[in-house]
Amino acid sequence: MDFIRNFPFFSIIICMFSGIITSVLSGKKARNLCIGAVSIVTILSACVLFYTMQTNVSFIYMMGHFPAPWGNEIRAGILEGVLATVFSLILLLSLVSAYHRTEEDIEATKLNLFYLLIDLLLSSLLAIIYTNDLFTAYVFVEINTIAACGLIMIRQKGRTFGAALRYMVMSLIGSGLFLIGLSLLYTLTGHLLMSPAKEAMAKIIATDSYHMPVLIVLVLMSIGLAIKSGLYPFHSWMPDAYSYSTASASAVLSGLVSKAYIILLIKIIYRVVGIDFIVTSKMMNVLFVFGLVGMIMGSLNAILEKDIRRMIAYSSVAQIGYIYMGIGLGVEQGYVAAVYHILHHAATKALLFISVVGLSNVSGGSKLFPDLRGAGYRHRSAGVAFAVGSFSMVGLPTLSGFISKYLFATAAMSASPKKVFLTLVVLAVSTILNAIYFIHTVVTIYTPAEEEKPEFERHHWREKPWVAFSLLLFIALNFALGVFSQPIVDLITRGLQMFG
Amino acid sequence: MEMFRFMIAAIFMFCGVFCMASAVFGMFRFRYVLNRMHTAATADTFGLLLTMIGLIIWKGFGFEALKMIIIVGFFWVSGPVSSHLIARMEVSTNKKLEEECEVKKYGEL
Amino acid sequence: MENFRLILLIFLVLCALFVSFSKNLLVSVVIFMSYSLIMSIIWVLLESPDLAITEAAVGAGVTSVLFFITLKRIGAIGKEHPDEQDETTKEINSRPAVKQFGKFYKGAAVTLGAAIIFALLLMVSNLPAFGDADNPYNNEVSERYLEKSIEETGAVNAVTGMILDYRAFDTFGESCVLFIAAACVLILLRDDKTDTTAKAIQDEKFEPVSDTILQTSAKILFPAILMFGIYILVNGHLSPGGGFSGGAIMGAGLILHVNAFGYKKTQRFFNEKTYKRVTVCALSFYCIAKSYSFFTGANHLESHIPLGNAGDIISSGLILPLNICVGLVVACTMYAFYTLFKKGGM
Amino acid sequence: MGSNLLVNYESVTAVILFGIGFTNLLLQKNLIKKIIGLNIMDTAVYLLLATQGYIEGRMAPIIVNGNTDPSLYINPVPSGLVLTGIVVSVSVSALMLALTIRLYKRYHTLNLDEILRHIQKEGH
Repeated sequence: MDFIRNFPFFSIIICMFSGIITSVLSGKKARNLCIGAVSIVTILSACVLFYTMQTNVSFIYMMGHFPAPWGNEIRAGILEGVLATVFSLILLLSLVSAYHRTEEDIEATKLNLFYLLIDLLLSSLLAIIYTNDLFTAYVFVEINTIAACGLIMIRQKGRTFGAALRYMVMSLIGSGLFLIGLSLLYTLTGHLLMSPAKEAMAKIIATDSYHMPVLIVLVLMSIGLAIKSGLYPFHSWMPDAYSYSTASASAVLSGLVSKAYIILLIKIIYRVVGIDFIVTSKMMNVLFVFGLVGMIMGSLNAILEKDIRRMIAYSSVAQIGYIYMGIGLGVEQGYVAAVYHILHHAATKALLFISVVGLSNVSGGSKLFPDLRGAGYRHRSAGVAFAVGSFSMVGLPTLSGFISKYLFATAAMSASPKKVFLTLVVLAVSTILNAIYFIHTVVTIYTPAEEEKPEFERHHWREKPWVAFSLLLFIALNFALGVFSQPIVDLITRGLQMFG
Repeated sequence: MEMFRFMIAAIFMFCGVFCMASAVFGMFRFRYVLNRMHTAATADTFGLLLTMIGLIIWKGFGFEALKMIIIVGFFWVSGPVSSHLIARMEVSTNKKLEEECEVKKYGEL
Repeated sequence: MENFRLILLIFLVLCALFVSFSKNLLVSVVIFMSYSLIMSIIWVLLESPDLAITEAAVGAGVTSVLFFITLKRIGAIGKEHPDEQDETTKEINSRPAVKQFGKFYKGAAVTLGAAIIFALLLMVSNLPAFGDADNPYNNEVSERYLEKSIEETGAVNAVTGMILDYRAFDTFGESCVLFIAAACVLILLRDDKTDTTAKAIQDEKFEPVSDTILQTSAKILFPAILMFGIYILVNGHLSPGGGFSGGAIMGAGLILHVNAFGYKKTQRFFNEKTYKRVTVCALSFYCIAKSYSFFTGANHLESHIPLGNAGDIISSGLILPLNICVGLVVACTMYAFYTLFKKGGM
Repeated sequence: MGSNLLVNYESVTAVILFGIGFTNLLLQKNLIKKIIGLNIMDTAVYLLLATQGYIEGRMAPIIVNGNTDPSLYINPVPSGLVLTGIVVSVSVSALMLALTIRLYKRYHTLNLDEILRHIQKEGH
């Protein structure tokens, strides 16, 4: 049992421990400890990724002295390694690239509580990615929800409390449904751990004894997780939550937090119920339809928005629709496309939210389009970052957006005929809608403003080298996802094969 | 012998429950807060004592009986004090106290 | 016993309905308190005493105290600024479109609720029968927890053995949920803006009126409550109870102490610094102990913690210290919730 | 309807309470009522979970003087899960109550629709 197998467990415990310690540190020390812990976790996850790539095995790590059906366990494979590495890297970059904005928004005495929330958020994200037990997943989903609600309200303005309360009400409905689905699944299978639950579920499906209960359990769990990840009809909390929170918080929330619940749904589909039963159960078509509607309605709302942050928040609704459409296809490549889109959306959305902060800083803090005119010239790196993010969203070939749209199209080919037609049409329409509002914004920030408002100061990157450096790293990450897409897609397919 | 002990226990418990029922009746019978507080507090405390004595007799002396005595002791200290606090809050906050019940000034006691 | 349970369940549903239809907030909170008490009686009837103590101490006790302080605080704020609901909101509510949307929203919510109840009723009616032994969930997992719990974890109470040893990762996440909720309430309610002089005046305002009757009874009750909490905490692995319920009872004792003797006397032995120190030390010990047992378990190393013989208190390896840590964290957090809600500072 | 509807009447009440709590959480305009609805919903799920563990005529899972024959005791797993769940729902309702206080301090109303209207009026 070589030492590298402990790394997933170490990364969860390091984040938890640094979270506990930050509650007594001051603001600056807490920031350094948090950035140190997150970078160590990134390196550990990268080692787990390389280890699983070499040995091509997904190993089980027993949490405690007792094997599978009795004790708890976490399981790490190639897919978990990829997700953990990309998520912790994006968290690190969004922390570093907007730390000055965080210090302006939050009271000095409560800054360490912000970094406490970030630590526990990362540890719950990793625990959700690695866990092999349903009830542990529920407990860490609760930590994730409370940490996300804390991040939304930490700016302590009137509207952030309203957004946080709406987020909490909707998320608690989602986790209530997930918990009741979980307890009914425990009633049917008698196991909470995913691997023994799969055998019990296979026996139930074979004898077809509880046909109706199994369907209702699946519906409850997926609707609960869909509400939490903001799928179209349940997305009303999303625009407020993402546009009113601080910069790095909104990047982390939109990029990582809603993706954790989708990964949990994919894990339940693969490890508890099995893909073949899913296709026959026609439950996936419901998600497929919600995804399609979300793609269209999200982009339409984004076009009508006047505030740039709310526009990006609505485009997240559309991208979540893409992912659920990928899952709804019910085909192997559909899941590969969905996971690739999770990585693409996490990287691009975080970049967009961070660069918008740079742009609004130099245009008097306002987020409306007329004031942002010419902001690209005043804050060069943020302008370039925003442009790269928008082109990746729209689907420029060398960037990751194009690859994920291509993967969705090929995945749709092998799905059932009526789904092929629907997917291709909606994919095209939604790309055009995306192009409308993203290109429009890029054009506005690069049209030079007629009369230069005096108070818009020009920003020079030497003032804050860290911010420019991390924006550059973010852009490089987007390009890397796009250019090295073939090896990444192979990794995801190998990961999904061993994921079951 | 067994039947006799059970009979006494039953009588005690019945009186205890009757007291508690009278407390509930008193709550709805009276209109003003202090009167309702008076009936509820006294009847509950006494009703609890009777029920507990009934249970102790029924259960026989042992570890559970000791626990029940501790419960009665705890409740007899905390129950009346909490009704005292509520009554004190009522007197200090109610402006129109005189109309409800005649209040002797401190001097005239 | 059968119909006693039925009466309680019907009373439970009635309480839930009354809470949702009662106009007065205070009445609905009091009914909700009785709802939690009935729920803890039902846990006793369902033969799970651990849940009964925890529900009574944490569910009925501390949640209701928090509800009452919120209502008091809202009343206080309301008194300072008489209701500023300006005309526009009243006028908006009466506009036909809003009224119509209100009806639609109410109708949609009721139908959604009815649909979910119907689906779940359909589900429950197909579930295995209540209470018979050979249901799918009474399998080798629960058998092993019962048979081997003394031998492998040393805990006489199989539930605590399962929580703190077999499935310890859940309870580890669990205490982090409490820790992060306390951090969020700190963010919201701790006001650091007022400078020291204003804070002194404000502290004076919140000092409770010293009432000799309450103080003498608190002198008797506070030690009794604290001893009872410590008894439940320390006997977590022998009798029902454990870290959560014992900690909540000790937290309730601290709340009684603050109300009886005022903040000045309590701050002598419990203020913001001790709160931070106790929670951080308890949680980091919990973290280290748990990662030690996970690490030794996963790498099949032999963990040299003696389990002691089953009956006495110092037994069952790590479970006793872990229970004490969880108890301390829960006691400090419940007290912190109370003072933050009431005064916005320790 | 299946065969066991009247047999497991605990689970039926749990489901009805879940429905009441769920509609309360969605329907109520007052924030305090929403939080009470949330608590009712959570306790209903825990009631459903704990009824699965109960076995007729068996004792609580505390091993009595060393006799560890499993057919004497009920299933300890659900009570372990519900113990964790109760503390989760207490921490969540404490957080939501704190949010309600701050919202009331800012907007002087407990009605969520009015709060959202104030926020929209406030703009960005």
